Amino acid sequence: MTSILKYGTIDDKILEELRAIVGDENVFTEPHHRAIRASVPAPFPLHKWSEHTPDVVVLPGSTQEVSEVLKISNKYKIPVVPRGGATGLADGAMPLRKGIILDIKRMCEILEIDEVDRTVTVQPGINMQELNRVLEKLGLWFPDDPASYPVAVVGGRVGTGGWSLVGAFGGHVPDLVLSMEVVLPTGDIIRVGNGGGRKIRKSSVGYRLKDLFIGHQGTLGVVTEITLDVFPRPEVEFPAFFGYNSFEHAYENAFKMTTSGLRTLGAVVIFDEEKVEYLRRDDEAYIPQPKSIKSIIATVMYGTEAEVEGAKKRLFEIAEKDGAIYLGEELSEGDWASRHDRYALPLHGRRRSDWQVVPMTWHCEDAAINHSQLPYVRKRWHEIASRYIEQYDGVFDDWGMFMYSNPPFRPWGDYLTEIDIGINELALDEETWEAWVNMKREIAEVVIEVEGSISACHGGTREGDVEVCVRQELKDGQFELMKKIKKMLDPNNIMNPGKYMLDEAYQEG
Amino acid sequence: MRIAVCMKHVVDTTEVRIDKNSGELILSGIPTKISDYDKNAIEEAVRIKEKNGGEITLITVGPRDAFKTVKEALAMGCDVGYIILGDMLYDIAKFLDPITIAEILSKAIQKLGSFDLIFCGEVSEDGYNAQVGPALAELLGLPHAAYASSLEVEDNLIKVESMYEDTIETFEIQLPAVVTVNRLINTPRLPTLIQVMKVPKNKIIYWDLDELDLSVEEIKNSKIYTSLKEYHEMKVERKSIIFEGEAEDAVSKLIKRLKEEGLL
Amino acid sequence: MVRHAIIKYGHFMVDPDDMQDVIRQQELNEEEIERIVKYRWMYLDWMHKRFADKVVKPPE
Amino acid sequence: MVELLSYKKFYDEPLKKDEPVSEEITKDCYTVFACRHKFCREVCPVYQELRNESYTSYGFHAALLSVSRGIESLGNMKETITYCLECGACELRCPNTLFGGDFYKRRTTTVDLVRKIRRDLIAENEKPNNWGEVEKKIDQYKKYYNSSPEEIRQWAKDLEIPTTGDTILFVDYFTAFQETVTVRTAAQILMKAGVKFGVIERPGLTLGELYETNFDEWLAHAKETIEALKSAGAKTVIVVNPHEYVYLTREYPKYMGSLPFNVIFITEYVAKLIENKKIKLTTEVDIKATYHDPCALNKFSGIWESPRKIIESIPGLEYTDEDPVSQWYNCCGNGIASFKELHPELSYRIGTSRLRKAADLGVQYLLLGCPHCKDQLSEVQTKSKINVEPIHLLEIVAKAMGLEV
Repeated sequence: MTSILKYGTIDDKILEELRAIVGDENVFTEPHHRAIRASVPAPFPLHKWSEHTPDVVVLPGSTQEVSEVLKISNKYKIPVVPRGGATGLADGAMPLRKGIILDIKRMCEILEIDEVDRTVTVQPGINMQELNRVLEKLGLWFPDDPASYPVAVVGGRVGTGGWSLVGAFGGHVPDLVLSMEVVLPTGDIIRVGNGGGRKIRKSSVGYRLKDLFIGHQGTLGVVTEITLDVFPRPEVEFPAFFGYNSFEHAYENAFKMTTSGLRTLGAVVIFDEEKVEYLRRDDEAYIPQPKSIKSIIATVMYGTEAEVEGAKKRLFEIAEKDGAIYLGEELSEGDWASRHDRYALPLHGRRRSDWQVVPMTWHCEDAAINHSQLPYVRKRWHEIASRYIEQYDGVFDDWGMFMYSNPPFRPWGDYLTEIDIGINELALDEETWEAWVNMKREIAEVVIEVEGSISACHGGTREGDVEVCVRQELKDGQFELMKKIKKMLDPNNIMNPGKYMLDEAYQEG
Repeated sequence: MRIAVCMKHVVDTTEVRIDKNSGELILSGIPTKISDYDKNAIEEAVRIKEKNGGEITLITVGPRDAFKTVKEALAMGCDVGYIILGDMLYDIAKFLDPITIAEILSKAIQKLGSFDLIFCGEVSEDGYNAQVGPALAELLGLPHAAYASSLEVEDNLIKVESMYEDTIETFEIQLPAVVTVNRLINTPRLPTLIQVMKVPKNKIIYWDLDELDLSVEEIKNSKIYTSLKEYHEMKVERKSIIFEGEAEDAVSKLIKRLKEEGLL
Repeated sequence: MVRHAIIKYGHFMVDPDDMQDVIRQQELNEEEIERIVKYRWMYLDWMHKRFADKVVKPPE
Repeated sequence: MVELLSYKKFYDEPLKKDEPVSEEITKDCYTVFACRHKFCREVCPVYQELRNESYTSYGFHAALLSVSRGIESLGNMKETITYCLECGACELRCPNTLFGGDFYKRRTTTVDLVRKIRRDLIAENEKPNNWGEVEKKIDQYKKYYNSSPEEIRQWAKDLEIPTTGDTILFVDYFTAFQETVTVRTAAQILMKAGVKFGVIERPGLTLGELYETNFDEWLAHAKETIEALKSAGAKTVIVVNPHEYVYLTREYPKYMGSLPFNVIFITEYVAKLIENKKIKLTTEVDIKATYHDPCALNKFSGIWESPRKIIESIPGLEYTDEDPVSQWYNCCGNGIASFKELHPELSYRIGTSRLRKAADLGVQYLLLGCPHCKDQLSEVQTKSKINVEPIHLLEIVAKAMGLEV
């Protein structure tokens, strides 16, 4: 099958037009500016770097500029890949067909804070930490909390349908967007919301089109303005970590915690035995624990002091009744506060044969898995990983598994389940990359087997995942409909072409 | 009291440079702001409002991007801002004719209804024509005072001191009137960034020209009174002359030289 | 207890033997190490404050 | 004696335009590239203005990695690599430093890398735009250095300070010739507190611009400085300029080993004098103020407590604090070395943002601990007219002591 579309090439004339739109100082063509925007934190085939290097980097400053750039791309048929914080693990911002990188981080203003109706309207390039440092002065809080909290930007969070660590308390990004301004691939500027309301949370008017522009991985347009729900800043935080003598034990106790009905419970995170092993090669932020501790549950509560004071007692009862050991304030507080930074240091990589430190990038292969299936998935995933590590020691490393409470505003039912794998990208070649893609495919197929979704947070667009996602997970008509929508909104397939295999929408036959 | 303030969204003129190769002004990538003189106009309006009550309407002709500066002005204490989208005019003449601007503003003011007092800055920081205020008064058929360095409101009257190079004139003017203010009249307040963010988005209203029954065509065919012929960079060269010797000698040599150059 | 980490100056440290073949340690003196540890705790404290007004203690 | 040693010896091997990047450098860049979370990014004051991730720790390391992979040539980095204040925020915030530097005894060292790349590019005759300004500055400082001893001590001509002593007040050429108020104030405070100290006749040049242009010459000057301090009999060296404090405590020991005297920063010294009641703060200083943490102290040296202790002991002063971690994000815009000469407009923008933050706290004064910050922010204040006055905290101390400076 070949695409019926031919892309144009970026020549001096097009560059001139782009410069006229955003200014000379916001168009970059030197190789290093382009090369550093080829990758996101997902494993990057470093040996094929130039295949993913875009042709030009454009930094727009307003909705109008985004619209003008897209009009040019559409006219000359140049691929455009929107890039926010570029901290996503989904490869969303990784160009597959070169073209223009539309780096939206310059659009980073807080446009409006509404203390009465409890909303904030922002441009897409602002990150959550910056936003919250302003909101906290007014006693407000935007509760989105991904691992990349200090650096991911709101636009990217929306574009990838981001997941929040404390989603059980405050919801995830898709639950927090009230309305958006979106530039379509043709350059048209539209507004989508709940009905037509800019700050309305529930409406039964029209189709739920807003959701179409959440998690599309840059394939349907560029969001340029977002109105978000904001929460009262919590009075108190209460992190508590508990230790167990086996994964099974922690798994059973997690069920009781998540179904306890405690509304302040913001997260329940199971660390499996491999993860605890991994942490034991880690720095001193990890306070030494007795050898009998093999698995951990991390919990956190947010809310008013009165609520949390009551709830924490109940939580301790649930934990201690099952023989869990509270791991102390220093670990609970320190580890919770370092949740964004600590688990993915490149030097945590090891070569198993002689335990040498090998710089590796962290990769998280995640899925949404129901509670009942966790032990099975865990067993299978570690088996798969071990097989590849044995064959390619020093290239891959198993960094253990996390299972995070997954649903919005409630902790029960399913988990964002991830296996963290270290990859030495410097050592990648055709063979190891192929092995990597196969490992992912195997991991993803286990998910389909247990009726999960192959990703709760990182999207299904990466090589290895995407085939399983499109051919298996979305096979019952969903992918067919996606293709029709894609072709309707983006007649020339300029928006992030190649992602989600949506090229197929434009193929003959 | 209903007050209107006409303001201009300008690039920070201290940041404008000239491209060494082309000789053109580099205007993109430069921070934008409220023209400094207009800040004094806004401040004066806000002080009157704080004392006498009332409502302040901001009006600007400019790009959509002017919302940033209008927001800042609203945060200073104004009530509503109108941005008359003038981007499309940029293609007609790069630097707009101040009389044309005054015409557009006058249409907007007429549409918005009767104001008691209309403020402008004495000049705009970029064009420096000092014509918009007086022309606006003329077009609206209102009395006006220019270069106001102090102003007091008494019922239906304003007392204005206008400062020219070395004279001060005092006027009593019956309202409604147009006043252009200079930089001595007050020290404008600086709203905090949070105050700016708290300005409701719907307090800024965008009007296209046709909202004022105007069209680009019409403006294109109307007379242009002022236009920019050319500009060039002022070259300041240091002569770096060193007067050697004892201090006293050197100083008298310096004075002699300054006299020769016609500087003393 | 910990696979290879050793304790030196009251902190955990990787066994220097584990950083020979692929990537090596640099010169980093004790004062610089102390400084990093101090900054870390300061930063973690700061992060807590970004999420709530205070951290409550566990029940008795 | 505090010496903060962080040294990657393999940085000393110069990068050459048409030669491959060494394996050590490649791995070093990879350990930053491998993260790709870019925690380094948002904390960078340059990034906060331009929002261009090319100009971040991640950007520099990734760009050099692309050079090592043959995607880019080194010479093309010559402009990009100038977009760094060398404020140190990124390398501190990098998880490789903050969460693992102590454990692995290996941390991210962006500032060293930036200096190295700049130096190596200059050696290869790849000079960025505006480089003439940097050369002019170096020449200016060489003139200072070649001045007569009287000219060098002009700032203190009526103070009668000896040229030897156990305790030496270290005065660099910037504070001796340009921002002289700070050292004059420091000297007068020390005198009033009864501290006996000297000032050496002619120090070597400490200039950052020289460090990243001509290393050998810079090192020769460094040796001269140490010799001069030693032969003046120094056991304790008090430093007023934080940039010089960084050179003395972090850079010199790398190349010359431990210094034969104790180096102490002025605020640490003054805070102790206040604590020991050698300095009495009696005059009310009735102002509202906040404090700006200089990068060289806050991000490089771990000094943020003593300035706050001093400020809190000033009677009448109403103080609003911005905590030191929040201030990792700040810089006055001057930068440690050649940033301001290369990017005057950007430097001004960063300075404006800093003053704006202070204005938002509703204070009249921004207290400073660094003469470079004072020079920079005073200029920004004059130009931007933001109504917050930058002033060195020693000047407030002098006022509270009833000193006329």
